[in-house]
Amino acid sequence: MITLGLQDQNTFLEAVNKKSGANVLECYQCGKCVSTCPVSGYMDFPPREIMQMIKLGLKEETMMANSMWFCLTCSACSGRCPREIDIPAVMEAIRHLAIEENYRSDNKKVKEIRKFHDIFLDMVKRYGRNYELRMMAEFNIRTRNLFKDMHLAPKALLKGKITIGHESTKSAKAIQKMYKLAGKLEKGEK
Amino acid sequence: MNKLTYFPGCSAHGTSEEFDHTLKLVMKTLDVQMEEIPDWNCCGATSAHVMTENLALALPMRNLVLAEKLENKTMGIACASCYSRMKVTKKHLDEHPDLAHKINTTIIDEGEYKGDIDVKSMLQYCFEEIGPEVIKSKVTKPLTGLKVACYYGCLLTRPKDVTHFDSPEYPMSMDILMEALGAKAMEFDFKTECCGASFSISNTDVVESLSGKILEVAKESGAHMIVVACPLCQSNLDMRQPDIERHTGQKFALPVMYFTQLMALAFGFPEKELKLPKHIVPVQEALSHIGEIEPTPEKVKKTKKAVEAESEVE
Amino acid sequence: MARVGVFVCFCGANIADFIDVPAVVEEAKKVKEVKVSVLYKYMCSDPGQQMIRDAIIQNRLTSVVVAACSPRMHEKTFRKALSDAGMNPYLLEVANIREHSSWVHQKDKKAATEKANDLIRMAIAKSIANEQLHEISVPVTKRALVIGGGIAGIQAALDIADARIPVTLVEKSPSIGGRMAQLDETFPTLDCSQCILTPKMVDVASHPYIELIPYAEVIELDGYVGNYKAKIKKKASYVNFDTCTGCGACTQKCPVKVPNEFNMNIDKRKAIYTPFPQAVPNKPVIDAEHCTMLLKGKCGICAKVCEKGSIDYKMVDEVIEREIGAVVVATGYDLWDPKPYEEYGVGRYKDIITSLEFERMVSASGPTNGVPLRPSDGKVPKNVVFIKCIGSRDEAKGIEYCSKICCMYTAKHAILLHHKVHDSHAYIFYMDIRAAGKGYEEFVKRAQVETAATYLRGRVSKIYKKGDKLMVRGEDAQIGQVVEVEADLVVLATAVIAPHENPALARLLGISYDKYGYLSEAHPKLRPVETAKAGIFLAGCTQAPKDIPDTVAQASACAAKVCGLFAGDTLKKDPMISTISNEFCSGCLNCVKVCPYQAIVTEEIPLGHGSKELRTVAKINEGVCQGCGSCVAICRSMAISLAGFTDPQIINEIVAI
Amino acid sequence: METEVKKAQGTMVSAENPDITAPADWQPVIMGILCNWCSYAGSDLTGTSRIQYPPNIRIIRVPCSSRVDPWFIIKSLQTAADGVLISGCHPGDCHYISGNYYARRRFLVTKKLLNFIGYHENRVQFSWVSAAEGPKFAKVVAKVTEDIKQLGPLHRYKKENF
Repeated sequence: MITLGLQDQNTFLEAVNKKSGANVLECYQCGKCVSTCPVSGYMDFPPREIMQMIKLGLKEETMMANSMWFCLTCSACSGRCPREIDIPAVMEAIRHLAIEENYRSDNKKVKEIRKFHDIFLDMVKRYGRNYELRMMAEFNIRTRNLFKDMHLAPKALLKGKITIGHESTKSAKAIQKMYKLAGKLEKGEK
Repeated sequence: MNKLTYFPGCSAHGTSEEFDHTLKLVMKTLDVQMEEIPDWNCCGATSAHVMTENLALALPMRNLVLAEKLENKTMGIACASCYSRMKVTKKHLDEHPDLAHKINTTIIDEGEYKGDIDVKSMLQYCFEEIGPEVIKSKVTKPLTGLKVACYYGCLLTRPKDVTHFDSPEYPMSMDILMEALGAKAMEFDFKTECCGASFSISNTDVVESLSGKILEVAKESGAHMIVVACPLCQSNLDMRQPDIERHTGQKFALPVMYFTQLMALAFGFPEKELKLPKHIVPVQEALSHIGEIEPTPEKVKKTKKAVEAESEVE
Repeated sequence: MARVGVFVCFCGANIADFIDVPAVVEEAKKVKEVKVSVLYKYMCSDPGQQMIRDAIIQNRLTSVVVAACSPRMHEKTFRKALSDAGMNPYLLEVANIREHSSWVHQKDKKAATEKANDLIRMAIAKSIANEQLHEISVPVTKRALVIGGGIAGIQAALDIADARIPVTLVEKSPSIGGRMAQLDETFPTLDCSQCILTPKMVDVASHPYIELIPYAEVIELDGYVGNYKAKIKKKASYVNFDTCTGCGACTQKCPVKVPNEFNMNIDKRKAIYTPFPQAVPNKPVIDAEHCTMLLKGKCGICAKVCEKGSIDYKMVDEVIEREIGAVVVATGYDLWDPKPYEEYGVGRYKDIITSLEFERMVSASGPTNGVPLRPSDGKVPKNVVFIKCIGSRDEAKGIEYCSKICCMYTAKHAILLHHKVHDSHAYIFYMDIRAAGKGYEEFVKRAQVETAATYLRGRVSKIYKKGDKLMVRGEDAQIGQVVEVEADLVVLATAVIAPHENPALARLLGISYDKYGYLSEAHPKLRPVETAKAGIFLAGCTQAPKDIPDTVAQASACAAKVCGLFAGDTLKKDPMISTISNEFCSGCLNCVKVCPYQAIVTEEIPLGHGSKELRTVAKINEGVCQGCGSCVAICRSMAISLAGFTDPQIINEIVAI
Repeated sequence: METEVKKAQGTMVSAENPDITAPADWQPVIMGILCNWCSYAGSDLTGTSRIQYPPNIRIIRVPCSSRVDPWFIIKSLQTAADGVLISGCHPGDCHYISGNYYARRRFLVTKKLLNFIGYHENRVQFSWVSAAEGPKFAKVVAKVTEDIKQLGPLHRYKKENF
């Protein structure tokens, strides 16, 4: 059971609204987002429930949910929302809040998704661009799942679907500088 | 001759080489000179905006700044994901000059952001700037008999207030282009359903389930193949198809081709230019339908009078 | 010399606790015109009023100031007290020392008292400049115009006519009956719509006090309450209604087929047609857009078969005039076009239909003889999905408001489906079930229990085709699962919207409409049938979406209002209106431009006394002026004065502080 | 400078004329001219709701804001008032259809005139208060009162003052 009415102010709702530019209070729980969302079946709380949880100020539960990590930002939900709420922006806001405030879900999938994004950004940092094979390999190594998708590799390689060699932007340095400065900006805001 | 700033995206030099290659071929035929942005970088894809706020804007912004230096009016982007990131970033920057100024500081060596370039996906460019009429005029080998299901994916038309292109629910631009090539675009309900996108590597079961549903509906439509305009969609639908077939027990055998490959074919380029061996699902069988003449349905020729108004005379 | 009486009210503790009332009474006495200044606990009570009456007579007062609550509260009460004492009621002024002082300055008695003193001084000063005013009488034409012949217009016309007041009923289509005539059965009793409506339609046609003008439109309305003049355009019907017997030979023989709008275009009608078998009047009209004789001069079959020679291809539109005293607007509603729901494949799938199409199909007299059929293959559907709130409560695609009737008619449709196709099953996607009304919740229960319709709480997100079925996907929020229903037929409960002609009609009538196109009532709660323009009333969905009982109630309310308006031979009107002095009027006519009611007309008067040359001056039409005072402030030569709010009165107030 | 010194000593100084001063506890008089249908009804609602506001305002009722002649404003400023508030129905909600639009235009001109002859623009203010906006009326009065206090006592343009 959840006891409501203990907080004077729903600061969580305010934070989400501010960060996302959306107004979660507009949600009237029609559920169109849920059946629209391609991955709502994988979420422990589908978008509609997340909206209600934010309205109720259930910060801990929301932050530990896997929902925002599963959101593909495909924008199908916001395109169909009768109240035109930017749901992907809300998902992004709670994801960023979770990163900023260091909420870490134990969910294996969430961990893997986060790892993937980390590796991706790392790769872009190093080379300025991204290379699928290396990406795939590194992901498998770092998630200790060496043989995942291995059956695809020979075929894909053979067919030239995936290339082994790679190139970098000439000014990978510029990218690294960008990373540094963008990181600083983010810290400065907090 | 039209000039166009071109942003290929990371996959153009990897998984979607055939897209890049055929795009260049057809653009040449259509008399468009493509200038690749020198020293472009990754747009950050999904990962950047999932994990960060500023980097998600800085990465595409650098490309926009570099593109603006080329002084073409329009930038064409091959990959749907890159296109979306570039468009979203541009919208943010143009709407919030303060933000633009702030993010600009991270790439100040490249120059000032001006915001004066138009960003279009290559599909959008073909449809809006070149137009189906011109494309039709270049067809030497019509694709008559080929039935296609046009799959747009999420990001080419969504969100509407970012892309301002076609319908987010039932787009028709690619269908119209395919009809211009002589192919038959089938009624296909899953044109803009998500294929699983960035979960391609981290969450393969999701991709298999979502892409599986798209394949199922595409098959149902009676199409010989799926036509796409996005490298990630292509790889999810093509590369994962054998796995999906194995897991669901369904047989699709639906090749997934880029719209530019079909354009190149219709423009008369030899098949070897299409780089067909790169496809995981074999393409030949589907292409063999070209030239098939569909039996004309036994419809009574409607008299002119009857078509004229809604009224008809007994 | 003016003799003013000041009467200060305690209002129990309401005033006395926060204002030093005795001090206020004494302060008032300091004004030299004040002859009497007294206080009482409740001035509005009988003894309080008696006190005023007595003081008026004893002190021969020339004006009265009551310092009490807001004049919006008891001005009328005290005016009556003045009248009863033989004094002109408009010599009263009220100083609002309760709402404007004691209640809003409860922490500062001194300031509140000072303010009360000022307010009373202002009222005294104003009252000295007050003039005797008398209610205005305007003559009244006892005939009502009802626009729209749906159930609202029918009911209003019958109720007014039953009071022996002549009514002119104008209907734009060839028959009265409106939307209700299209319905099969009606909630919550399931009585047949035609059975309860057609007797009323016949009553309209045969009522001695009703003049029915079908196939016509109101194109102009001039004048003011009690004295309107309407121009009505009778569209050419190409059939002489006086001689036509309604035998129907012409409609049978006509070779031109046109989609039948009465049946939601499911079947065809002829180019010469009566909209439906029970039409009133039961006379055909020729649809000029499709008749080949009128378009190309070829055919002429109807004229050949007409034994009475009633067909007249040369007929033209005719404009007639009626003098009327009041107008009831009952133009009904339109239905929203669901095309923007691209995710449902609206427009691509034939087996997605609207509720009214379903309604026509299940109607025994409908195009499919009462059996719902799939438009794609003509088969009887088994699984039917009803989706509510299509366009309603949807800011993104449709309109923000709730259409009010869809929850109920969808429950009805589920029941009717079950009646017509026994082995069918209804699935209803809804957001909320809004069943507030007599017998309504019970009716929904009937759909849920007796019919066993499956209610699923959620908005449908997608419809796609699978074989010859439609897959309808939505969330069932009760179980938190996404569900897909394999449907044979999908019925969309499309939103009720205002008729698209409403804005143009509103401009023509001089009344206002809201952002959706619904005509605006004078007050959303307390004056729901009147418009801001006196003598024009609203009935039915033209004001907002409503069901039949509410529509009929509002129509009867309109009739009561009209009867009330016509109860006397003249109309009484507030005397607080503008007057123009001919001597001062320069004829610039700026006042004509600012008057929102076109109440100012021009008049030619002799240039000087006895002069033959004329000059133009402005003149107020007493019947039309509402007393806003716009003209007074715009007048450069100060020729206009607004009774009750004259310049001397207001300036007196200003300088009294 | 002089003004600053006087202000520092707690004296109220007229924004228009530093020679006009008043003691620190000076209270301005504000003339409120309200339309009968919206703003007057709204001010009644403020009372009914017992919402408290500064007692400086004196209210005159007119049928519509369009009845307000600029003369009334000037006369108010010539006699007792240090500021004037005119309030009508919201745009589009005028009981008399369009009166408040005429009023708005007229007051823009009047304000320019008053500005031209040296009055501070905040001396005369205009607002929209509906019959349902009791709290808003209180807020408007509080704001106007505060504004006028800031402006200090008024230099009255009357013959005898020149």
